[in-house]
Amino acid sequence: MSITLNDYTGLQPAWCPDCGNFGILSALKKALVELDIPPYKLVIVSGIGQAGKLPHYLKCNTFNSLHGRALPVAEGIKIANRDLCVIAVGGDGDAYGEGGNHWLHAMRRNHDIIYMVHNNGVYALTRGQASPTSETGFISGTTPQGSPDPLQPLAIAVAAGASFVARGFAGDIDHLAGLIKLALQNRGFSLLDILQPCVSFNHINTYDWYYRRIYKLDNDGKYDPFNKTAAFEKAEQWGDHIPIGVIYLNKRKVFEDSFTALQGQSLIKKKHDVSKATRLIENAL
Amino acid sequence: MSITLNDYTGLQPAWCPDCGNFGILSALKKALVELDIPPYKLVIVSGIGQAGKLPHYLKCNTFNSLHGRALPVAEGIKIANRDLCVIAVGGDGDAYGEGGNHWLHAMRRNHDIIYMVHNNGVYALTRGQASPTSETGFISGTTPQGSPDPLQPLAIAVAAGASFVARGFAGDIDHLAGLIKLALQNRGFSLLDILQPCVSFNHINTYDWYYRRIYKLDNDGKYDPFNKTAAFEKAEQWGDHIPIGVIYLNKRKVFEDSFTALQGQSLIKKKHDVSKATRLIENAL
Amino acid sequence: MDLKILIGGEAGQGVQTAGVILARAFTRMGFHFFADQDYESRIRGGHSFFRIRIRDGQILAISESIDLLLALNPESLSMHLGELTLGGVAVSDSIRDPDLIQKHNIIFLPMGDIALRTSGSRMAANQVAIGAVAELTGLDIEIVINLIREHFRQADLAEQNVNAARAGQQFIMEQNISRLIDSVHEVIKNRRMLINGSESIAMGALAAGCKFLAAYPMTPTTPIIEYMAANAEDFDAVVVQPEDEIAAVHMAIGASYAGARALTATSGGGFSLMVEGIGLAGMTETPLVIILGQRPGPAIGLPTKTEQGDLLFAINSSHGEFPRAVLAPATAEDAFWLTTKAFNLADKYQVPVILMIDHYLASSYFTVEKFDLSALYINRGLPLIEDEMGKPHEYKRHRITGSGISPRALPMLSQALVVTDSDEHDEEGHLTEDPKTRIRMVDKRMKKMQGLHNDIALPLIYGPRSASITIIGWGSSFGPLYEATTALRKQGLNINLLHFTEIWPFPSRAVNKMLESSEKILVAENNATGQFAALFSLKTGRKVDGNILKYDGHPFTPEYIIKAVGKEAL
Amino acid sequence: MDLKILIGGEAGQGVQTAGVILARAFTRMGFHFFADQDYESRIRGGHSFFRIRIRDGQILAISESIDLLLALNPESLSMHLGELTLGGVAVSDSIRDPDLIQKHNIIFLPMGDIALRTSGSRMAANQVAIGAVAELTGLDIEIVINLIREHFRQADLAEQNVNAARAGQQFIMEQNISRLIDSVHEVIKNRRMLINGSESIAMGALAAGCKFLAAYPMTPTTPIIEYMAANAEDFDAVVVQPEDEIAAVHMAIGASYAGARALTATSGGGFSLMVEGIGLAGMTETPLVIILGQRPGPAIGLPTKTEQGDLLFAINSSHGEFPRAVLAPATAEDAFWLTTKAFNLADKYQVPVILMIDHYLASSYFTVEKFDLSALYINRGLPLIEDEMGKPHEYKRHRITGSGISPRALPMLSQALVVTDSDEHDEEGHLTEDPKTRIRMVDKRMKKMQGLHNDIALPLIYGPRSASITIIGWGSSFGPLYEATTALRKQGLNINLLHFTEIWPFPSRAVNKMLESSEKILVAENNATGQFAALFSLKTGRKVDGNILKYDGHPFTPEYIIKAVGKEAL
Ligand SMILES: Cc1ncc(C[n+]2csc(CCOP(=O)(O)OP(=O)(O)O)c2C)c(N)n1
Ligand SMILES: Cc1ncc(C[n+]2csc(CCOP(=O)(O)OP(=O)(O)O)c2C)c(N)n1
Ligand code: SF4
Ligand code: SF4
Ligand SMILES: [Mg+2]
Ligand SMILES: [Mg+2]
Repeated sequence: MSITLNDYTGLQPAWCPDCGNFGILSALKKALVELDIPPYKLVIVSGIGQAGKLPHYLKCNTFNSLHGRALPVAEGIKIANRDLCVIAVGGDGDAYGEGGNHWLHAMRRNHDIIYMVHNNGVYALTRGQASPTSETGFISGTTPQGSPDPLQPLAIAVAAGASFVARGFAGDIDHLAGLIKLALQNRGFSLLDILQPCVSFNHINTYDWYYRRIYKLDNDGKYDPFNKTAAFEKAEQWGDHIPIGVIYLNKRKVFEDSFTALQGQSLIKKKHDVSKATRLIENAL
Repeated sequence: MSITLNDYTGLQPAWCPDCGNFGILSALKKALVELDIPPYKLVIVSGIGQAGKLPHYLKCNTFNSLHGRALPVAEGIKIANRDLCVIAVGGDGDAYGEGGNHWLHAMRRNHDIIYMVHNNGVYALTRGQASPTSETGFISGTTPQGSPDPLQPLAIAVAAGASFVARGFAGDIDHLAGLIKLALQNRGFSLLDILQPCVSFNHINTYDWYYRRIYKLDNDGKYDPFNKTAAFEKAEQWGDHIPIGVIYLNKRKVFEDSFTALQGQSLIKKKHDVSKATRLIENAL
Repeated sequence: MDLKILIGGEAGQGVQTAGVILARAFTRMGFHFFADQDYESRIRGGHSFFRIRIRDGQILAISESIDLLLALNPESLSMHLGELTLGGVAVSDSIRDPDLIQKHNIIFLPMGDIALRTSGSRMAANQVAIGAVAELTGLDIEIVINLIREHFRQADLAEQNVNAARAGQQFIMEQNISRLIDSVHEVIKNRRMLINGSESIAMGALAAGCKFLAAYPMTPTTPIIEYMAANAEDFDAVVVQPEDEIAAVHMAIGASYAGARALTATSGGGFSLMVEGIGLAGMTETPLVIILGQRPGPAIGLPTKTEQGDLLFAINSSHGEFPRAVLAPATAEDAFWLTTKAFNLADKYQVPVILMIDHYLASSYFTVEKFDLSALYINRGLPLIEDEMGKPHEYKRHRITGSGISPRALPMLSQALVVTDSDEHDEEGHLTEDPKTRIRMVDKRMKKMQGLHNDIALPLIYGPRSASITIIGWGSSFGPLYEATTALRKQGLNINLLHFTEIWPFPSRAVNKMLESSEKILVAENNATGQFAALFSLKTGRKVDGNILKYDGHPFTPEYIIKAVGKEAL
Repeated sequence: MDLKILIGGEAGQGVQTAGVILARAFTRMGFHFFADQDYESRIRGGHSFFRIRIRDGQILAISESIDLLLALNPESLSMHLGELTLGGVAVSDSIRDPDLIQKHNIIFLPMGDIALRTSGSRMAANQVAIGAVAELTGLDIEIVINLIREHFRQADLAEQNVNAARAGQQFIMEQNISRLIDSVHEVIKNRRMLINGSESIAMGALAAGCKFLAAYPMTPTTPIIEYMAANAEDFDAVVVQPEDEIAAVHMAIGASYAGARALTATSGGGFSLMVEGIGLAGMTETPLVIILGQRPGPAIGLPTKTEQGDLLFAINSSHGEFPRAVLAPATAEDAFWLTTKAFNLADKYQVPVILMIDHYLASSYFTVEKFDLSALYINRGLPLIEDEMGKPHEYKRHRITGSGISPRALPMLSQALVVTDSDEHDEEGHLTEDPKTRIRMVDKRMKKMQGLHNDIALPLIYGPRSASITIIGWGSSFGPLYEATTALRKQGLNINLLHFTEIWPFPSRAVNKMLESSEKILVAENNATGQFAALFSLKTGRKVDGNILKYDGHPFTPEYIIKAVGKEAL
């Protein structure tokens, strides 16, 4: 019996009509169903923000964490039970603002988890303040004189040596579902930055704005995502032409592989043997 | 009357003999004296670690902050009094570990301050644990099975669009003093990552190890630090050949310039006029 | 007169806009009012409401009943119909259930349709509602129209909304419904302010000369940040939204060290992240004001609801021991003055000062007499300027003095070097591990608690100086407690209210005296564990006879208190 | 017999190594001992010392006087000479001041030179000192030599050090100095453990089945991390050093949610950063153990010194209200057992449990009888496994039960979905803003305090069950308090000690009974404001008659307590 969309039907979303998050939710469900991953084998860890509500609108193991704190919780879960498929989700503020340090080091250490960032260029849940990815000069309640230059998350990800770096678009569900599937198949840290129109608070990066700029890397047969310098240049590209697709791939040691204790059975399945403490006691004599 | 080394003589350092920090201290004094900056116009903000003790061994305005928190304090100081020359200092753990998020966003926003990171690849003050820049597989008390891949701070800095990115070496005081002078003359965020041998805890990246690998970018007439892609490649270089010198330059808007209130006199010199509140009261009627 | 209006609808339907315009219109007519609001943590949909209570005289609390219900969507009608008073009226544009119309006094007003017809968009349904309220309450429609024009700066948009409002008024007029207020009111000359707690604090900070705010958005303090940001340019102030709350508190500390009055504002989770920084301010003796906007916890809790659950955390926050002050304003007016006091205390004693509000106070609107700016007092403490320095090279940032307060030099304003450290330090600010110096520096810092103690105002008694029952409250719950105790006295109970707004250092001895004749002490607070009651008992040695608690995310109402006292007084 | 040895020198001279080798040798000879250490926040230079006190019977505290001073550098001689008892001996290799030799009993031992000559490096001066001590105290030199060999795993290095030690012994022997211990001791069969607080906790955690530790280095808890890391492989456990403490606490929460017993360890500043995460554990009902190693604050304070200054912060940490337990072991042995209890409480009640130690307990060495592992009890609470699930699709992570404890399923161990949220949530774990659910969930969580209350052990009375003076202490100060009260009783004072190691929930009623006949209650704690005294008064309603405080960064000594009681008892 294989998994159907029905298995993943959760609560009614409280998002605004036409919000880009709906597209992301659909793409995620599609990918999970296509890969036949049952809900009980999946944990979604989310932060706080509009994006952070996502797991409630799906049906699976869910840890809705604090603002900025999806990643470390997800890392702890993966270490404790490596058989679980662990996805972290959050907004741009959540991921690159409050959670920036966790993000940087999760990429560096290369934890075997997926991070889906709903990048809408704004703090939506708190009603429209500038975010780390808001366009230069973005006027908002907290930045009446305009916000500073945005972070280019994909460039940082390439520089940090993330194992899988891709950009999706909430307006293209099939393409996005394809990226999610690739991420789910990758071992190591997969960053999936998803351009997500916020119809209520971001009146710059609208669906239309993206439709006019986006192009798919997938169609460029010559592009080699394993070339770091080329990936850096692609990751930097923004403005008139915005690439979506897999930007960078980097096969390197996965964090969990550096611990003997994480070989074989998952940590939580390994039986505890109190008597091992005898050796510690002997050593103290 | 110009400033002499004497003006900058502070407390007796509590560092180990031969510690790389001595070279950094000398280079900093040299640069300050050569640029004739008087101690009372300089604030050094430090974090916690061996590097964080530096301002006590100099004589100037000093804010010795918490571990990881040199940058935001320095930013606040610069905003309040832009006439001050503001230098932040810290170790690699301080800057790229605990303080990683502040670092990332200080570069993005481009605050007009200098950050000197004493990069010794280890947590020295706490006696030798791996740091975010420890070599892959670094064995330490907390990483008996080896630490994960290091962060390449300069690559991240280039990706984050820092205004001035350079690498110095504690073993070459004159060269380092030159870099500090360039950083002092730059407007915008200047990152100066300094390779600092820790003779007590880092037995890999020793003086000798560096002597055998380091080369000066300054001698390469063809290298263009304004070319971002080239800079990214240089910033990535590590192993057998390690460049020191100015890696990346990026003239862009300084954070403090985006506020009307920060034009003209420094913020703390502007007189406060209580009666302006009348307008707010009127608006509330 | 005591008129209670509730406007309910989905997020995105302009419930708050309608409420504020109406409230402002009533104020201009000389009425007092109090308004609170309730909304969910979402941008569109769900249920939210704005509740206004209007009276001839001062009023500081809401009430559980409604005289006029404006339902912008069906849910609002069904959820609030039960709260209507006898003779109360509901206005709705969706009457599905004829039984309801039978049982209740419901006026059908097709708000959406009228809005679409007159303004070109259903979005203006809230304006139709405003027009209807004007007619039902005898509000001068021209005042309302003016306020709509003030609200929508864009002229064409304003006119569309004005049209909608006029049509709403017209519709009601044609139905010949009797008015809810019959007395005729005129526009008053000396207008009162319409202000909520957030605006009041932001105004207070700007008036007090706060030049720097670093804050990360978080309900319920985001409006404070946005208000200050909107006015920063005019006040030569800078508002920064940094990467996180940890940066926020440290930026403020940096700015303050350099000499700017500096502020940060946050809520529970953000405050939790800031506590290490608060200890840094304590250790480096850097003045710092922190606004802590409480909401129900732990963790994210109920982000758009209210609670007073962070008191003991605030008082004990951060590791180690250092002096601090904790204030908790009772009303929007209080919030303005206590904000200025917070800055004065921070500067005078070079300590962190925590100003505690909550979602309820932050978002509730009060009518307040214009703030008298001539009464505003600014005390920057002991900053030294060049002339006073004498021998700048002998300057010691942490000089030990009788009061524990060290004269403050600012970097670069003289030759004096300003040295400070998060490590234990000597008088010069350099790190030391000497045990004797440690003791002297701890004593020096803690000494400042004595000064603070003298500067903390005593709680006030409302009602008779002595009574057999005393209710104790703190912070934002003042309005409901005041109204409830007043009503209970009218019912013959010998009761008074002792209300605290300056909480730490706790004024123990004075309080004990005030309560000498109280036989029964009840402490009312918006939390589950009775935190203030615990603090009170600890500091006065007096047992509390009962706790009146509420922790459902909603504020006290006078009715709730009256009922609770009824039970306790048995 | 009661012999007190102090070894002093610069950081980097191997003071601690020498101390531990000596201590271990004495234990093997059947002596009991207690040792503490003091060092500065630097890697080379400065002044540090290791103090050992040796007795025939149990001993838990240091003493201010010294019988044998080993000065590895001139400063150590001048700083500690004044502490020598009458007849005490100092050993030094730098005697500059002939007056001193005159006045004191100083033995000249050229440790550096001997080390250089015998081992090829002055670094082995500490081994020369060890040899000297062996000779002066009648320690069997072969035992010492064995221990040196165990310490230096590298054979050639070991031999160099052995040579140095032998030469030190030789040098003293040749001088014909009378021994400080004349009784002859034999190596005992049933060896006792030599263990400090840190090792004890780490051992406890591993024995209790802790499978995950995420922690960021910070004095004084770094040794716990390093001990666990060194043994993690063997125990199938993972130790991660993340980017900061915020990551640490959240990683531990994640691992615990997934089913691993998880721990984090930190000190003041790190704990401050973790408090938001602690609230998250409270809200999501995720078991979590946090080791809080106190040191003098606020801010960085005195990083390598000791204090008990974080108690009220720990109890009230994080915004909002949620259940938790706070434990504070008295000795290294206690630390082992309380660590296992902390895990059991965390799992049983699905709450955060804070285990408070301090620099003093963490770094002091105790002689302890072998831990009896058969007495170790592991309670994982109510985790459901597949067979028990019955209807996994009906599983509700936050089901409301009489005890407040919801049965725990683990993700993927069955089909049951484990849903939890930092927002207020319903029984299924989904976010809700419903006021009634809010109240039920708060009540559910707080209900667990009742269960915890029953599981918290009462404080113990040492001395007569009732006495006119009671000293109250908590946590690490037990040793000095115990010794002081014993001594005071010998002096004829009617005094006992009530010592707490399980502090929250506070066992109020039982404690009141215990103190019925105490006329005078003195609370002794290593801080400046009397935090435990405040908690005690709040929870028992009893006034404290005096506070015995110490906040110079150093631990209590029996002498200090005796003097303080003397003053108070007047
Ligand atoms: C520590 C903390 N700080 C601030 C907040 C308030 N907050 C909730 S969501 C949010 C930002 C939302 O922006 P983003 O992460 O981009 O998510 P979006 O709503 O845009 O999807 C903030 C600041 C919080 N809950 N916790
Ligand atoms: C919040 C916090 N966490 C941990 C510490 C303990 N600590 C002090 S210095 C340090 C690391 C030092 O490493 P680094 O920053 O590289 O400086 P170094 O000593 O190597 O110069 C740590 C972890 C602290 N003081 N505060
Ligand atoms: S506010 Fe923006 S991000 Fe949030 S639900 Fe609405 S459209 Fe989506
Ligand atoms: S431990 Fe390392 S970094 Fe610290 S002072 Fe010694 S050599 Fe320098
Ligand atoms: Mg966003
Ligand atoms: Mg370092």
